[in-house]
Amino acid sequence: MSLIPDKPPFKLLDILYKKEFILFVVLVSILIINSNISPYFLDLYNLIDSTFLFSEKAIIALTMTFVIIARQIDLSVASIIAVSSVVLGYTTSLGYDTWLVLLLTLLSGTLCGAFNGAIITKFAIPSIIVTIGTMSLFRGLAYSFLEDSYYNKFPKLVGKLGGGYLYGYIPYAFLTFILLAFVFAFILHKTSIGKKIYSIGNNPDAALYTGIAVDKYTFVLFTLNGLFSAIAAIFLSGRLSSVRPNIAFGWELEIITMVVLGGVYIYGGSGSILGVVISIFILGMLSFGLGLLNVPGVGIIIFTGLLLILSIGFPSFVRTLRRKNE
Amino acid sequence: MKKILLNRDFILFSIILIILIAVGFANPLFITPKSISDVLTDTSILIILALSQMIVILIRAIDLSVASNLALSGMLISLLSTVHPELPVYYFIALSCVIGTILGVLNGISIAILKVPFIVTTLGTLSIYRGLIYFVSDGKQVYSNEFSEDFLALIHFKFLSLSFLFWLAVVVFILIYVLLNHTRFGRNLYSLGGNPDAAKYIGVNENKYIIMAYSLSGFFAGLCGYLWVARYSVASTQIAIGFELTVISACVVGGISVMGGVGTVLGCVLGALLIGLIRNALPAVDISQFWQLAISGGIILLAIIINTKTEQRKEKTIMVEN
Amino acid sequence: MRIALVVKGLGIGFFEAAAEGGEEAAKEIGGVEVIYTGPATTTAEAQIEVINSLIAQKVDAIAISANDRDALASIGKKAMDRGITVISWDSGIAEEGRIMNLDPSNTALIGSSNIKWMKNSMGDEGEFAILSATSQATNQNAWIEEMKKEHAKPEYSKMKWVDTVYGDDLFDKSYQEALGLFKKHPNLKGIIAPTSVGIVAAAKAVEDQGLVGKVFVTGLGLPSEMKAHVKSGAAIQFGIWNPIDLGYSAVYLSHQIASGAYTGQEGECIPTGRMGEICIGAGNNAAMADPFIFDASNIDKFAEIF
Amino acid sequence: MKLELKNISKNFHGVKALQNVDFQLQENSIHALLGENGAGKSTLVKILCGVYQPDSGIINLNNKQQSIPDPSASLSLGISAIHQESVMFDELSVTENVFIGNHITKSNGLVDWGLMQDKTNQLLKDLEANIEPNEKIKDLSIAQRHIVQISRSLIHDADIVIMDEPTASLSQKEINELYTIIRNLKKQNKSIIFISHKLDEVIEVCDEFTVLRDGELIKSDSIQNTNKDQLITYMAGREVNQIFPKNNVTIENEIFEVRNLFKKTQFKDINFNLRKKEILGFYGLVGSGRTEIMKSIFGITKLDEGEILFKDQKILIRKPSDAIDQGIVYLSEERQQLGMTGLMSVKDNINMAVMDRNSNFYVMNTLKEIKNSSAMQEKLNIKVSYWSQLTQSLSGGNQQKTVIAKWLSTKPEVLILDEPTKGIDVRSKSAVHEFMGELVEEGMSIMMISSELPEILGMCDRVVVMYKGLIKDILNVKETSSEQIVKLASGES
Ligand SMILES: Nc1ncnc2c1ncn2[C@@H]1O[C@H](COP(=O)(O)OP(=O)(O)OP(=O)(O)O)[C@@H](O)[C@H]1O
Ligand SMILES: Nc1ncnc2c1ncn2[C@@H]1O[C@H](COP(=O)(O)OP(=O)(O)OP(=O)(O)O)[C@@H](O)[C@H]1O
Ligand SMILES: [Mg+2]
Ligand SMILES: [Mg+2]
Repeated sequence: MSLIPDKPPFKLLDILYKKEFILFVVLVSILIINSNISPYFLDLYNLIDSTFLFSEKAIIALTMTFVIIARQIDLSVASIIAVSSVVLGYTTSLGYDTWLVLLLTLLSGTLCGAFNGAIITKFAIPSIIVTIGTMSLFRGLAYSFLEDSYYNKFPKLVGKLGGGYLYGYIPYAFLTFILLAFVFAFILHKTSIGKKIYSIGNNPDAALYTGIAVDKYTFVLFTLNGLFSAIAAIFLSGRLSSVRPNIAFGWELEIITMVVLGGVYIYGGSGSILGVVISIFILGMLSFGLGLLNVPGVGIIIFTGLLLILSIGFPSFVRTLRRKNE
Repeated sequence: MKKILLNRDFILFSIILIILIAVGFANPLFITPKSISDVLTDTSILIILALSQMIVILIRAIDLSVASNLALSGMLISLLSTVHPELPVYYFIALSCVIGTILGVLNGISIAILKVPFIVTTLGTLSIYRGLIYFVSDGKQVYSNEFSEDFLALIHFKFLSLSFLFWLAVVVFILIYVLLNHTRFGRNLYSLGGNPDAAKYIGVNENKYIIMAYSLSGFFAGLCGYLWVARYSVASTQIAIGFELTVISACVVGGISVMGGVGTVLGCVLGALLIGLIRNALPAVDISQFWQLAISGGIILLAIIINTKTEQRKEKTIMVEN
Repeated sequence: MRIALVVKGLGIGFFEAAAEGGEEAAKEIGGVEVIYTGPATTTAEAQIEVINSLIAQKVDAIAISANDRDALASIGKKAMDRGITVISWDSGIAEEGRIMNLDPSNTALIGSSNIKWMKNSMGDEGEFAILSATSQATNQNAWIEEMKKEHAKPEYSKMKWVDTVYGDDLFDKSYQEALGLFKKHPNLKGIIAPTSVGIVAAAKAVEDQGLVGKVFVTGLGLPSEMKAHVKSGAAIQFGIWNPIDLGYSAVYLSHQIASGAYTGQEGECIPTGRMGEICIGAGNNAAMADPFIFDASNIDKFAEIF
Repeated sequence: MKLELKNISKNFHGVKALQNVDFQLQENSIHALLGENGAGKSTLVKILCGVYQPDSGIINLNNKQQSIPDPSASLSLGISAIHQESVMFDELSVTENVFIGNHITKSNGLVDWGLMQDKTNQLLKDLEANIEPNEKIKDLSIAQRHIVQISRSLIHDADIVIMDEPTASLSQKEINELYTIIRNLKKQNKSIIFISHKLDEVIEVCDEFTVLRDGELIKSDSIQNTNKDQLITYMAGREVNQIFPKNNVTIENEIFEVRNLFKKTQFKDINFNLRKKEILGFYGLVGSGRTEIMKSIFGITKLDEGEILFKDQKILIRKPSDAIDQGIVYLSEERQQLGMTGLMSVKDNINMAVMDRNSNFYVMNTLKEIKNSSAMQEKLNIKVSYWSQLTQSLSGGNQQKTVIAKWLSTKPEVLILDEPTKGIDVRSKSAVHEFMGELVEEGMSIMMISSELPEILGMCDRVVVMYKGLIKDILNVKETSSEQIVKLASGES
């Protein structure tokens, strides 16, 4: 039997070209700069509290990573949060039992996701178009149901999940995100499910011809994205203790930014959970650091935009230059 | 005959007609000439932006930054007009177009030279351009009383009782129609979008075309920057926020395929008209404002599904039935 | 002492004027630094993010005009737990999330005044509609409730309230909504816009559609922004309180409470510099002053100020 | 001398596609450019067309040194090409495809649609092609598309016409028509560069030949001075014998059968059976519906009517995994688009259809994957440096082997091969044929779609001949002739 190695010989230099490594360097630099600029940055309480600001988005970013690796995109997640939050508030107002309330909330998100998945697979329409439509549709449903009213009463458990800490230190939302990140990393990188998702993202036609149920996977991924939007909705509603139809407005782009900055190729087929997790921390720490300097929100927006373009543009620019020199 | 019935533009036109008639029944005032002319005026900016977005979508890309570009160009000329109200309006229009073009070129360079995928690039500049408005204006708005009269007057000019905006949209329609159908540049855009690999063999320089398409998109965003500011006589960080999605919806409803290389200029205009019509008609009939978002989302989705279905029905035949 | 003045969103004329007032108060008191800040979009989530970083900076007091009374309650509570003085102004936070709330004016009075101005502008007969900010805005909704009560009185029986629409405090959206109102209600005679963005948009729409003299706009607006529209005749009469005074009072109150001189509890009367004393009523609510009315006679003068 | 290339070299990030190649094209001659997959033929063509720039070397045209910076420069120098890759634009009209990249413009700079329309019309009439200039390319048949491609080079009145594997996906009849056109071109004093892996036709139509191997020039001479075996030796660098290894296995009883398959507008009355250890050929013109039938058997598309029997049991195949579970697999003719995922590793591709078997409750077992890959590599002799190498970076022949390995990993009983040797060189081709023989010996049954008659006659036991979605006849290969098959396939009897 011929002995073909699995990988080319390991070279230390290769690590430098890994996206995750570059992201990691960026994260460390941000941490160092932040702690030098603001005396308030390196404060355990502050750092823990800052996780509240990104944990809900981060949870959706995990499933969104799957969706984008499978060469799809979902612009309707924030609108699904609105729908699920409304269901959460409404079922609470009906006096349902806490568990039933949670179940129905999760169900509503799942159904929205399944609706996306069904239209995308049944009619073979690109997901970017379908979810532009359902983005208005879902949020519109939330508006038409709530009109000018709102909900501000939720089960105790929801409030605790959204704003509470485990052992007084670890926010539940953050904890959930970290645990899920491990689960998702395992699924994506170690199981046949993950490998099939990569195949679908790389070449959906070839995947279909290889017996992979492309439509089924696509459908399930969108459904899952809906489910996770509902989970995020529970944390967010609990944290805000208020549901209004404009909840989580504009989050879809922030979530996609998290994923793309994490090195997930927007046309599918490549990317890792580790990269996305690092990118979530980069964005979280960046906006927290700038917030400490009272740079207005728009400033943070500009930084994020630049970071997004440069993180992808710079390496490819260097690559082109090197190729020219060859 | 069957061909006509399956023609996308025709289907779209019929949908528009049906909605117009239905709304007319519910509220006869909606279909008076005055009201229709208002709808056309109101849709003009959308038409112009949809047409320029079409150029980008034709080459398999999307420009998510148009609304931010529009708002930034609009803000810059507004600020200038508060300092130099004596400058003629043409000066501001030209300047707005130039600024828009520059912002568009930056998109193009990032995509073509830096090889940052278009979604990432324009998602980034969507934020950057929007954020820059805050910095150039220091967070202040420019209100109607701060503009010179000349600055605002042009927009109220009317011809045949149709507004300046409408006629401008007509001019842009003709320009882009000629550009896409009767120039080498336009035809090469179609070939590049239809089959990018093959386009290389016929000498289409992909990078050049990407940059050109984005500069055109930027140019018209800049133009609309002036139009928007003058029409509403306000410039602020918030203007036209989220409008990029309306523009893209108009293109998609109009049958411009996001897979590139497919779509007609007429279809694009009809798509914009349909969306403009819905936006204007829903408030006019007695539908609660709270339902409008859901209904327009539903109609967009439906139009897309109908569009795709008619396209997919045309299957090729192998067997000759005998 | 560092006092943060947190507004609903940056770039709104009303709040820029309030910030001016805040600076004025700081100068008067001395040794006070005002941090004027707010989110880019008028959402509760973004505002929470801003407040979170203020807490982390351990500022001494935070004065908030809230995008959502409930959503900001828990972050307000957290700030108080960390020893920060939290008050709300202009648009309040739910009671448990702040020490006290400063309304610009008595809520009932604002509601009834708006209806009165409408009557004075359009006459006592005909259709009118409301063009509000977001459908969720706490203060606008409270005012609209009060307007309903006032409108129920017999002297308004011939004034027909036909519609309520929302322009989300975005100028272009408000303008669109105003156009929609004209189409849907061809006999419309008046629009009440209890928001400084909406009132200008509505007035502009009236002018652009050539409806001056047929449709009258009133509500709450800044004289500087409304001057042209009063001149054109689109608006006869409208009102507002002085945003400079409001920002001034908010910073002043924050300082008084944060320095420990006052508690901000019901029954207290707190001296606030040139504004005199502000007395705190039930639910730790206080009102600043009555709305001031503007029309052709005084608009020029006040347009210079705010 | 019409065209002379001297010392042309071209590197792609370290891959030496061409090394100091000389090439001479005489006036009024048909010149065959030969070589195995990856020898550098297409690269040479693309340099002539201005798609690539050579790293070094000189191009002389009509004894004058020229540079060809871009495709339009190439056109204006009178060079026109039909590329190996399709350079067609499906959504655009025939007229436009003919003039693409070189639209005629009026004096005002606008495109002159009328004139282009007229010229196209005239040209299509000259070629006796029944094609409407206004039709969209996507509505044309494969053969018609070729005519449009040829029209494109004729319209520019080019002196040099390059055809890179124009016959790869044409049927015999269409190939013959193409030869007529080529010979006509020669009569009009044009020079032609002709690239093909079908050596018989090369010897038939060409005047001269040049053989490249691994980017180097091996031999250039007149066709009269050589023969097929010698050409193969030049190309492969060694002798390759036994192009069609006959398999002398005993065919056993029936294993697979279809009855009355029908799909609207695609095919109807499809009945045939397959026996164990048999190779059943499918012959027909391109677009005669062979692929469509296999796609519906494999569960890619839905059948309207008909039943499928496997080992005398009626089976229901609704999706490809149903077929794979039964032991029926389909190797698509479109290797790159439908066969493999180029940006994933060779190992992943080989194991793609057996992921479930290589995992324990969804968790991948890398050891099992490598084991299977090694076994396949040994069996098929795939040239790969390490398992995580991207499949894209393999040569065409090795890519095809990887795809075959993917299917063999599933241990299928019925193997459907759709044009398994299309576009691969003689050596790889014979490897595939040899391998088919081995598989049958091991007990597998094969259905093979092919548009090459020699391949059908050499490899198959029986052949199903198709014409426009109908089965014309099923013939025993030993008792038929190529004339009869061609006649049936063109609907003449
Ligand atoms: N754009 C490219 N980038 C990288 N390598 C390339 C590129 N084009 C060709 N090559 C490499 O150059 C070599 C020659 O390829 P070329 O396409 O010229 O071969 P060919 O003789 O036409 O083969 P075939 O018969 O398969 O068409 C191959 O090793 C190929 O992998
Ligand atoms: N009329 C046509 N127009 C365009 N493409 C066609 C046409 N006919 C066939 N094709 C292309 O060729 C492929 C194979 O077609 P089909 O199944 O009809 O015939 P086939 O006999 O299998 O031909 P092939 O020899 O190419 O495999 C189709 O999937 C399609 O891409
Ligand atoms: Mg080749
Ligand atoms: Mg086929």
